[in-house]
Amino acid sequence: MSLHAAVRRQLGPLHLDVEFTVRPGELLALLGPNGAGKTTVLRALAGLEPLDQGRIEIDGVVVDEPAADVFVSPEQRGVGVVFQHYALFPNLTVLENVAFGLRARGIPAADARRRATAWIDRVGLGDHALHKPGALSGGQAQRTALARALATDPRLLLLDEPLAALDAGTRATVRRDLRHHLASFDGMRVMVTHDPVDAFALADHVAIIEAGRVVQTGTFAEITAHPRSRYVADLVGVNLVHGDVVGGVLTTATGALVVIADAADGPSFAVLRPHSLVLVRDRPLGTSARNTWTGTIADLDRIGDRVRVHIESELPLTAEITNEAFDALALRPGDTIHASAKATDIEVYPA
Amino acid sequence: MSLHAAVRRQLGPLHLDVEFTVRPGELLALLGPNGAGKTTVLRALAGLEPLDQGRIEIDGVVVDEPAADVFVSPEQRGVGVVFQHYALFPNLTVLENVAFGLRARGIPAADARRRATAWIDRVGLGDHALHKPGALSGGQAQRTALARALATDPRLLLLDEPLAALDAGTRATVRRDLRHHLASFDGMRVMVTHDPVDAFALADHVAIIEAGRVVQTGTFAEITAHPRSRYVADLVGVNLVHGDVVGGVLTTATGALVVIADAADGPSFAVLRPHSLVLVRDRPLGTSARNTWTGTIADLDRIGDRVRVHIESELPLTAEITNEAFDALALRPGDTIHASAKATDIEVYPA
Amino acid sequence: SDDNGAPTTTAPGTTGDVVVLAASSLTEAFTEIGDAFTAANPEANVTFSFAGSSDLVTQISEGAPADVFVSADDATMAKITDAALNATDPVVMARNSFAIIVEQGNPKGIATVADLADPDLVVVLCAGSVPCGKGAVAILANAAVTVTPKSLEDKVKGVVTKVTAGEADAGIVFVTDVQAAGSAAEGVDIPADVNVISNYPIVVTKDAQHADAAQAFIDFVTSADGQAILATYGFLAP
Amino acid sequence: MLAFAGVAVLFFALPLLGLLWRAPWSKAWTYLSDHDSLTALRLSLQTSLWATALSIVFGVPLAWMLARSTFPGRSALRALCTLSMVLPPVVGGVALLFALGRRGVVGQWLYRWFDYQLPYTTAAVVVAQTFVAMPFLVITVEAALRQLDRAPEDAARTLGASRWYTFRRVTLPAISPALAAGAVLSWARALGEFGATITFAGSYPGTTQTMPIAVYLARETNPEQSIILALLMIVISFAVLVSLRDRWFGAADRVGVSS
Amino acid sequence: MLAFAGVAVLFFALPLLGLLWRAPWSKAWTYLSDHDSLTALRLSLQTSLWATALSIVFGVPLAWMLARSTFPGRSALRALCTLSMVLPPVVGGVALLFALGRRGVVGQWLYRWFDYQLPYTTAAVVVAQTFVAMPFLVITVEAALRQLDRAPEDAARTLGASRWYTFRRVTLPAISPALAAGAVLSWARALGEFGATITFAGSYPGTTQTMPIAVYLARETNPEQSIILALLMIVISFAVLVSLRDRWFGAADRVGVSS
Ligand SMILES: Nc1ncnc2c1ncn2[C@@H]1O[C@H](COP(=O)(O)OP(=O)(O)OP(=O)(O)O)[C@@H](O)[C@H]1O
Ligand SMILES: Nc1ncnc2c1ncn2[C@@H]1O[C@H](COP(=O)(O)OP(=O)(O)OP(=O)(O)O)[C@@H](O)[C@H]1O
Ligand SMILES: [Mg+2]
Ligand SMILES: [Mg+2]
Repeated sequence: MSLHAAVRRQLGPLHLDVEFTVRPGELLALLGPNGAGKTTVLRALAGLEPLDQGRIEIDGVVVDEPAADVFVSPEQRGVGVVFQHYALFPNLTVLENVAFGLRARGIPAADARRRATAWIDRVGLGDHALHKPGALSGGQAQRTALARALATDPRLLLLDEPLAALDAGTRATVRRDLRHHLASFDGMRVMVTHDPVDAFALADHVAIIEAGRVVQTGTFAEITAHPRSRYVADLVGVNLVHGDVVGGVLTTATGALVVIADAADGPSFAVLRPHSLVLVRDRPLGTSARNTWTGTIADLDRIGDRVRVHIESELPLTAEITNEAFDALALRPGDTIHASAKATDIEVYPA
Repeated sequence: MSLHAAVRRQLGPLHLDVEFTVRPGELLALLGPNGAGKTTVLRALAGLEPLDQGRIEIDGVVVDEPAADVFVSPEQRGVGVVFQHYALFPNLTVLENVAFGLRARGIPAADARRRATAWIDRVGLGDHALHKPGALSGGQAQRTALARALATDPRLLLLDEPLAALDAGTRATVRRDLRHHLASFDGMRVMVTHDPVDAFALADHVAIIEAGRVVQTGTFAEITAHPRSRYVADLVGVNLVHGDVVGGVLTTATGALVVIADAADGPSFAVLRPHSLVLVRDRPLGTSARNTWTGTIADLDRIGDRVRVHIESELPLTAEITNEAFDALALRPGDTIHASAKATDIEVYPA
Repeated sequence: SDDNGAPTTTAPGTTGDVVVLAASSLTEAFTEIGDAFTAANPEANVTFSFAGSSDLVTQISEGAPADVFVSADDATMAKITDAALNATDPVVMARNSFAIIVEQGNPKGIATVADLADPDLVVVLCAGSVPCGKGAVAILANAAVTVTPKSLEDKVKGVVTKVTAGEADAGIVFVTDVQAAGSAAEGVDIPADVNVISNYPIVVTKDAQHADAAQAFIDFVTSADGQAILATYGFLAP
Repeated sequence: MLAFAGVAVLFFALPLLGLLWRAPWSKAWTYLSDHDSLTALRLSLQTSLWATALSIVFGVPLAWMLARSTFPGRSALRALCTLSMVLPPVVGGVALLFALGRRGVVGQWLYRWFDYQLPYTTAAVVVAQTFVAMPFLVITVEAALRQLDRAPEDAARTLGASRWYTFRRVTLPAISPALAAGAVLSWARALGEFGATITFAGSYPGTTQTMPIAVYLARETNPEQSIILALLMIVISFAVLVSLRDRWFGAADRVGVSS
Repeated sequence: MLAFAGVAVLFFALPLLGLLWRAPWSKAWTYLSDHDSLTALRLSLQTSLWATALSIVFGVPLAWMLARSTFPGRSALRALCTLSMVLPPVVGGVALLFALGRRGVVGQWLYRWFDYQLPYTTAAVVVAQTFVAMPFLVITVEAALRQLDRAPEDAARTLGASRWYTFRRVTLPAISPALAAGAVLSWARALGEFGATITFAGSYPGTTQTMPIAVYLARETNPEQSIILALLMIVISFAVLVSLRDRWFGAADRVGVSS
């Protein structure tokens, strides 16, 4: 009783080839950059786009398998979808939107109405039941879309960037809300996002999709602890170095050296956390730090009460320092700077 | 020799009333939420939307003043605009796009071509001069738009969310790039954004626009140090409390109390920085912290190696703790939690 | 040229471009006459514009270029003379009588006007406002036959089309139309006692650019050569 | 630009002015209340409404097929289905005779088996009008279907709605402004149809003689009346077209620097 | 749905089949190579191209005005300028006579002052064709202008381009697919124009007798030839319409869950 998906499809130049499993009660987040193929995977699960090859099995029933000539049409799949821009029916009220799936299944109007009203109350839209979607805020529209998808009791719920259409201001509130409502649904859920905060806040498991392939899977903590791609490293905000370890020294493809504490020889990733990098104006002489890279400041980002300093050097690095340190160093883009890191602060794991 | 703008215009229910001055060499960022009227201000400066009232003066020349019946059409204003989605001419090559303004002014083809090529080289698009916009990446398109706007030597450069159309992945690089190119332009610049990182990275001055009005102006540091609205506080990521100070205690409109170190009596803002809030599971008894609020955990956001905890209590608060502290406390949404803050950590200033 | 004393050949040396506006039932006959005329007068040229007679009247009154006008009935010609748009008095150059048009082989065996009264027959006539309709009405009255037509066409070719397309069993049209329809249809004669004769009057128009050549053309039409050609298309001599 | 636009407007306005100027206003009422005119008007209204209804019933599925399916020869099919918009109507009428007449490709079987002859009936008028009017509806609706956001339809499918239920409850309401516009255009075209009608259906007062045919026949006997009748038709068409307003094109989008 | 669409397709295909079926193929070549037919064809091609050119020159500014200006009575103006699309062409021809004829509202002055008479000239054919064909272009171009992203035009203005330069270099290239489609439709309509032409321009071989008129006259003398000529016209129109493909409507958008 779970979802097994092996989605293979040619999208222009992009070959989509994604496999995953979702167990009941679990929420899998598909996280990845634009154009990675996330939406296409969801559409394939919903039956809106047929597979070229592969197989989708929901609760033991194969719903798409080109090799066996099986294709169950979307209305037969029992899959609920929350579309990215919600795709509410603009001509119907919130109540009619939510009741739509029930009516489509032939449930009598009064019954459908009663059940839809219950869902509307559950997502806190009682006051808006008779409004048209045009009169709803982003968060209300999202809750309507959720209620509409859940009202038909789907075995599988799909969410395509459920928060992307929202203003930065309301996103946090709506995210909280969504988590609350998702918790009350015990089926399987697959959510597409490119915001790691969503994945962290809502997902049990995360699959990172890049260019049509799954490059990493695991819990959010596992993935962020050991990024295996530039994309994930950027998301998490750490410096990721890929290279070959030989005798405690990692050498990158460009020839930069990173002295590390201890690790097995072989192709490896090394993570340098921005806040463990120390910046100094003058080349440090007596320091216990085993690594020092010299470069110029390319960019400065302020995040809350800290500043991220992007350094162009042999290794492109991002360091994070406090406002006070920033003011003391009086950094400007273009300045020369030295960044050092202790070997023991660098985490290394096999590639 | 500067820009003086007093833009007044009715936009449906929104009354836009914004005044500001930009001196030569200065970049003013207009920062504000969706629908605040930022784009409309830019359009008014460019002459694409006439004022209802007010006055726009560029370098001593009044270009729009309804009361005096003055309206200079866009092509006469010498204002360069980088449009939000760049608005490149899809049927023209990069070179023709950049040369467009020169050709429109009647400069002979060969001359225009030469000058456009110089600009294209300056923004590093030499290899793409003969490509059509459809074949450019977001960053390349943005640089083309910038070169096109600058090629006509405008006195005033306007940028509407120059980075919003970009992928999160490339945004930082393009921002760095943009700063570099903007630095070489010594005219006045006005940039619209709703990303504080842009304002921080690029602007000399910032004007916060909410619902058609300027609610705060100053340097980015001044504004973030003393937020005067919920919007700015959210941007900066601090807790802002508005209330009345009487004898070292601030009382909010809802009756919550905040004990503060010292401040003049009267309506005031208080800022509680998330990382200065201490979270404990059991109500603290012996602590030097003068304030303790009890609430439930509403939401958790992971940001890099720290976790933001949103607490619903008498005062809605956001606290920031390290991953280690987070793991030690084993926090879950819905848990009861106590947050305390030292009076000396709370900054207070008059409202 | 001289008066219309029916010479067998026109005066030699007729020059100019004669524009002839003629009722559309004359299309074939006049095309041939035109060829003969230009053969006899190599310096001259004839241009025809065929249309319904009343359309031609509108055209002439709106200033359409015209040297010669031929109408398919006297009533229409009267509109020209009433408006004084003619330079010469109308001369009847040919006449036409009516026939019953039926499908090839006459599958319904129609022999007389009275047969048209059969309610199972699909009969199509011209509308009473156009010349062929007026004729049909008169013939049916003469024969004291009541016919319920399926359609009252705006022009005689509408009737011909319906019959040749097999959509109608019979209609009343000009004899010349039956002949023009060729193998697609055949005609059933209407006896002279009930038949109606319609005149084709011809005039030189007031605004004629080449009045002499126009008169020469009329002379040619009314000459033995012209009459012979008209006769081959089923027209009766005036 | 405006000068050219002005010339274009004049070009369309002048002929109308011409008609108004020549119209025998004093006798207008007599001509309009004439029994035959009223019969023709009633018949025209009836048949054109029927033609519009048929255009909707068959034209919407056709537009849907053209917009949504992909098959080789789709553009040929579209060309076929819009040919009658540009064909001389009389040719269209003759073609209809060859297809549905008593000797036509299909009509001969109707005649042999059911002894049914379509021409000369009011139904034939409706067929002729539908033939020339339907393309206007097909074009308008197809364009709307192509521009339609498909996401709500997808949403309906995932909610368990069949294709047909989705079409009825989601697609149709969404394209209803275009459908209305297309229907109005079709209706106006059907109302003005002359050549195909008289060729295919003939002209008999009360059954097949529509208003345009009456106008045409009146030219022979009473040109003044024909002007009045033509003006009546123009007024009706004009009123209908004005009622379209901007819906015809969908509302203009709001414009922004960011748009 | 598909069944209904199929019926609609049949409805359009059958008349064509009927024509093909009845056509006297053995004599086709003789009829087509007939001197008068060739003259009519040449004239038709000439005049319809002129009409298309005029439709573009005047129709584009008109469409621009309808799409971009706001003024009271704009929908009435649009109705006025599209009326000729739905009017019986003969009525249009009569109206043109009343406007531009020797005794027309404007024509009488042309005649008195310049001794110029428009009707019954090749120019009159072009005018009549333009009158009925231009609305097709206006509608298509107006719709495209309304859907156009205005940001590039704004950009051009801020770059120092005048309205006219902007229109030429930015707007026109952007709407060029719609313009092409509108021009093709207009051309096809002009090519098929019959009623307005014969009424306003008469039927003089070589000067005003266009192909549709030749088809019409051939019915008088040689119905078989008229079928062949009609088929020739249909083939030409059909080829032109097929060439439109999907450009007519703009390409269908890619579809996504996120649309
Ligand atoms: N039907 C199709 N034909 C051709 N290419 C397609 C089709 N559908 C999608 N693509 C392409 O496949 C790629 C993946 O698209 P998809 O929408 O699945 O990406 P995504 O990961 O959801 O991106 P985003 O984050 O931008 O929503 C894109 O490059 C897209 O252009
Ligand atoms: N011409 C107009 N007529 C009516 N309302 C308008 C018009 N132009 C803008 N508005 C409204 O004015 C408000 C401000 O719009 P504007 O585009 O200037 O906001 P903005 O600050 O740029 O927002 P965003 O961050 O979303 O780009 C919006 O609510 C918009 O809907
Ligand atoms: Mg997507
Ligand atoms: Mg904006």
